[in-house]
Amino acid sequence: MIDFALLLFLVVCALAAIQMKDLLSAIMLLGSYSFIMAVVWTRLNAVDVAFTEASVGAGITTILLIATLSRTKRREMGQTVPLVNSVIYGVVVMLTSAVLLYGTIDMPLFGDPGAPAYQHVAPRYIEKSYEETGVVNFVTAVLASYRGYDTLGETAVIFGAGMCVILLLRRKI
Amino acid sequence: MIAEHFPILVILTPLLSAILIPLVGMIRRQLCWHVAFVASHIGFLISGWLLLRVRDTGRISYWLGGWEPPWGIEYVLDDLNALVLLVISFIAFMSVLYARKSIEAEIEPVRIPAFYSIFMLFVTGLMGIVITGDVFNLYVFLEISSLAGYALIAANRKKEALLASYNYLILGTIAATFILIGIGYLYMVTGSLNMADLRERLPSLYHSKVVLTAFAFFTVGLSLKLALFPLHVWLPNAYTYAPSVVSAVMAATATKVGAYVLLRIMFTVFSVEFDLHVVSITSILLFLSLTAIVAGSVLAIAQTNIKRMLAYSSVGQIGYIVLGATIVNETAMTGSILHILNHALMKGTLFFVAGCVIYKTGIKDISGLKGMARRMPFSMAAFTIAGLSMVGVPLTVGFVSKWHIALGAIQADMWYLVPVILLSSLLTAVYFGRVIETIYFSKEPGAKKSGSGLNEPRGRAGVQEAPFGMLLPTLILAALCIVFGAAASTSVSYAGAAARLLLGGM
Amino acid sequence: MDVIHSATPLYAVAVSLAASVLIALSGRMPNLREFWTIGASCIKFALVLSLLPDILNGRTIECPLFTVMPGLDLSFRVDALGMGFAITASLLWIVTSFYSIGYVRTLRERSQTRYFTCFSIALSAALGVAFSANMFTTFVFYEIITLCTFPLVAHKESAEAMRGARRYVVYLLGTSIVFQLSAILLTYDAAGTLDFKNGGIFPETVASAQLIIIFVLFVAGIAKAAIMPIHSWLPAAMVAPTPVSALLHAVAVVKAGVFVIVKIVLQIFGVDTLAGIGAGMPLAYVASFTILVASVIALRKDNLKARLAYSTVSQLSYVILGVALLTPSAILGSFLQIVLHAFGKITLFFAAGAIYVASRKTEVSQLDGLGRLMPFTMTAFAVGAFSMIGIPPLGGFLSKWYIAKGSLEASELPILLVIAFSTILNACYFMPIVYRAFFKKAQTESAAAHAAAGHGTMAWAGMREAPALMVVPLVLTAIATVAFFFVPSIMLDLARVVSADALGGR
Amino acid sequence: MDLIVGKYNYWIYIALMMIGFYAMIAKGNLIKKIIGMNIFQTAVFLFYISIAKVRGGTAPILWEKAILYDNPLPHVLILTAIVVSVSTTAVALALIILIYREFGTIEEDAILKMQEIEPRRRTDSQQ
Repeated sequence: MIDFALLLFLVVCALAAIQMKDLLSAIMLLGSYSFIMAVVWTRLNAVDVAFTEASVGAGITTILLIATLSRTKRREMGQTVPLVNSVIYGVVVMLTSAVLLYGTIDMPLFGDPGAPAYQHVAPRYIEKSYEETGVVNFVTAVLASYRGYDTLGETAVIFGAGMCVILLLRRKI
Repeated sequence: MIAEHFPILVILTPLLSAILIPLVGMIRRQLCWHVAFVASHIGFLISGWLLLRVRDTGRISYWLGGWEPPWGIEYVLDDLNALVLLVISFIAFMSVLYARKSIEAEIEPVRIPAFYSIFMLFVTGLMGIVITGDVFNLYVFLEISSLAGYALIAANRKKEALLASYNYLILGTIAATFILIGIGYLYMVTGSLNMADLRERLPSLYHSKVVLTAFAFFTVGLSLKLALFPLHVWLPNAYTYAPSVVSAVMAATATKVGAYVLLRIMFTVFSVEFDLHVVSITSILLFLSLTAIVAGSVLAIAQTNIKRMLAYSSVGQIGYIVLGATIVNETAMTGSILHILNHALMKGTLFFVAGCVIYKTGIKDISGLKGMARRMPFSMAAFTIAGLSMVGVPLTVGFVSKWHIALGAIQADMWYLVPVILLSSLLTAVYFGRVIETIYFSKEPGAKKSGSGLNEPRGRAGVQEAPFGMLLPTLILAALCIVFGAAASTSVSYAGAAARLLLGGM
Repeated sequence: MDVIHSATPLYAVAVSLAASVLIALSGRMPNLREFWTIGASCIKFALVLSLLPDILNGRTIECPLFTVMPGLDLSFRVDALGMGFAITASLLWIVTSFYSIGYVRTLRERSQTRYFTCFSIALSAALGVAFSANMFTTFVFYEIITLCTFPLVAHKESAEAMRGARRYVVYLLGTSIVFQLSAILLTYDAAGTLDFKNGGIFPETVASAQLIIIFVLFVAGIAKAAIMPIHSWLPAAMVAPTPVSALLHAVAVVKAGVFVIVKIVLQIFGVDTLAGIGAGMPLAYVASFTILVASVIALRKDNLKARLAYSTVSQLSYVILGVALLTPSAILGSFLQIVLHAFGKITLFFAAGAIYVASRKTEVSQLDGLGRLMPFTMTAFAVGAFSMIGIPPLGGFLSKWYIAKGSLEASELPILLVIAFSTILNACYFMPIVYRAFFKKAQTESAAAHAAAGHGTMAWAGMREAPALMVVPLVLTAIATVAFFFVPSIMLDLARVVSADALGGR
Repeated sequence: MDLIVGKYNYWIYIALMMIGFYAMIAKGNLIKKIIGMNIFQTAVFLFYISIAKVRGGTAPILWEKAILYDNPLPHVLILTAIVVSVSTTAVALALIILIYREFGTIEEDAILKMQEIEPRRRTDSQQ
């Protein structure tokens, strides 16, 4: 039950974050959204991910957003979206969610051990990764060795983002 | 032997150079370009070697870290992506060559190391997307190239470029996330992320609603990435305001890679049978691509800014690539794949020339090109060649791909496509004809009465060509437009092999 | 029957292409530049002539070049039909070269280098069309003609010239891309080859409805033949300098058009196939319509060049008419018409140009009494005009005679009436010009114009002829027109070979 | 009933995603869009993590008493994706700062209005 409550709380946070006119509050709400998400993931046994989300998602993102806010404006202007546009946006969102909901019909049940994702590829990580890599944490094992190149790519992304920010924000000397 | 590791080296070379460049830049800023040049050259050579290798021995599978797929990540080279890889690495090589002067003029010196670093990351991302055989790895590389792309567009920090970049970022992120959803859905029902493995496991699940949803998200996400007509909105501004070399390299490669991934997902991960009979996605895409072809051309006619015109023309040409794929027969698919190569050459040339003009004169509008043929004869010759090629004049590359697509349409009994293809050629002729006419026939503003009688001045004194470093890649690409147009047997046979590979199940 | 392999056709095509490069490079030395033109034209004619004996002996000469892509080759093959066109074009090029030099120098035209360069390329392409071994090669050269004559038509770069040139290129390029290319694609799809072959290339399995579609597309796609209603580019192109109108719009371009149609009738479809689907007679009636209507329009034109242009439209359709009748004499006549009309019409255009150069007159109504001022020119004009009408001691009579005979063979009396009636119309629009020139007194105001122009070099006895460089060529072509009637042997021999080839189904 | 209880995680993820998606496309404030983007992406991550969950499973760390482990692979993927997401945010924010510097506002409407006037003035001065 607590899981469900957390999820609902997520929705509330998300809604509040996008509705808040004061951007600082919105950012704070986003931060708490991330934190709750981290909690949800802990409940789902995704400890590593939850930890990353708490530090990176809730921590760094919030800091970055606040830093940006300090250089720009704090309040969102109350703009009037033309009716046509908001109808179009609404339709796009509705359509997307309709497709997604349609997709859930054939989905395996949540937590079903017989789900296909649990039958293929993953078993080897669980059964063999300790033998093959010597790491007790399967996530780390997969991250560092089986799919090590994703991690390399991830590093490249961070590096790239860093360079991007340098390229964009570096002032003339 | 080191050659065995070429599939990973071709990715690592630009990646390492991206890291090396800022370090070198701390010592000597001028050296950054050299590093990028060498790295992109090596990348090009390796890609060439890999293509030949694939032709000799067939599919190459490279297991990263030695883990066999589907547990580890696999890099795959086959007839299709070896070709695309070569195109990308070649265009990247040419662009680096071109960038040296062009970038000096458009970006402050202090930010140049970062620029080259990101440029190489961009290339890394694109090449990674092409070479990988793992859908999630594809997502990672997609994000590398996208992030780099956003920054590159905004690299000149022009007002409009910033906004264009931001909009592209928003739409690009939506696209990437849609693709991520697609990947997640496929993973959920198959447990696998490896393309070859997915292909084996999917057929029994073709009617699963999860798979259908996954496919829908892949298609929408990729259509956004490759700027298929109604989802092209980010493209014109991005191409118009980006630094010249960035417009060129993005137009020539980024959307092509999007098209490549679409082909991969449609025909390698899924199968022809699925596309045609389960979702009949081909007819939807067929319709969209036809709209793209016509709308892109019409919008291009309406433009006054050269780069914007070229950008809209890209929208139309992307339509051709998708059209060829959706006809679903070997000839049309060959045309489609050829168009990936050919359009890279043509659009690369055109954007290069636009960059040369901007570099030399700052002119951005078509009307400003009056009498430009006298001032920049070589650039304008290149523009003319590429323009004629876009129209599809025989003996140029544009003809080869259009011929295949149109012939494929006839063979597939889709006669009605032929007039559309040919009419849009005509529209293309209109907007390129207008530019070419301006270049050659309109008198230069302010120029005195040009030549009379026997002693007409040849105007050599008035020649103000772009620097050699920019001209050379432009002319090489223009020359290739003719070489691959007049002697197309090789490229046709390569593309044909790739087409057979994609349609293998037919 | 006998096939000889020889590279001479290639040399014949290439010589003027090479010349165009030399011309472009020696732009600052007009005399050297003109030397290249003259030299190339003479060499070209000699090369073409050297092929003649073999052709007359019933052999064909093949010269494959290279494969553009599988199924599409660039290749030359010379047969009697192509030979006739090639001889006409290359012989008249020599004459036109001299005339052009006189014309542009006297008028101090601008961009002379561009003019001669494009002229050379156009001739190359015309010969390329004449020697094509397949429809693809034809298409390539056909397009090259269109593109490289655009600068010639737009030569003056005035608003009017640009308008005319645009209409010219839109019609020619538009129809060739949309219709001709469709037809080629469909042909390739149906026949699996594009190689010309006497008797046709379509297998018997192809449905006749499909053949009719292809045929209509071909006819619509070859706008250069100026069949109504796609003729209006030709009068529009009259804004070009007169030598251009003379050689290109009386000889090379339009003849390329009708030549290609003849080629398609005889060597893509074949006489039997066309008779089988009953496409011959409708085409004959379309041609008849064009003959009559264009003549009537010509009657109403006061501008001399416009009148000649419509006369060309009308005369061209004789060729189409002849070949559409599908009988031996008619085919023979239509071949003769290609050659003989060329000589007659070039004389007329030369004369029109000479009149303009010497007296700046462009309208028929201004020509009163000009026969006394320009006796050579106007006599030649009269000869050309009589040939057009088809008065016996002149070449033009022969072709009309054979076509008329052909119409009897086909027992098509209406066609015979058309020919008779059109002859009367021809007389109606040519005779007044001759009459005005020789029998009417000059108006006074024109005397002032002469004084103003004052470029006459042969100024004796009140004559104000154009420079000898212009007058001599036009007298020569007029003499040739006469000579053809009395010594028709070579052309008649060629024509017999053509007719025999076409009907013998070799 | 099973259907509802069995899939609510997925439904919540869809709801969250749509909230973020709507903010991304409909909000005019550039920072708001980024907030939406974060919600949007994190929602997808939730979906991945939900796939990984197995009823009765324990965290995917070697443990003698464990009967079932959760699927480690989605965790790995999402670790990467989170980093990608924050990188994108960083680049977007850098852009926003620059845009603010150039235009003095971060509202799309206002910027577009300024752009409409701008190019005309600039092309005039160019020629």
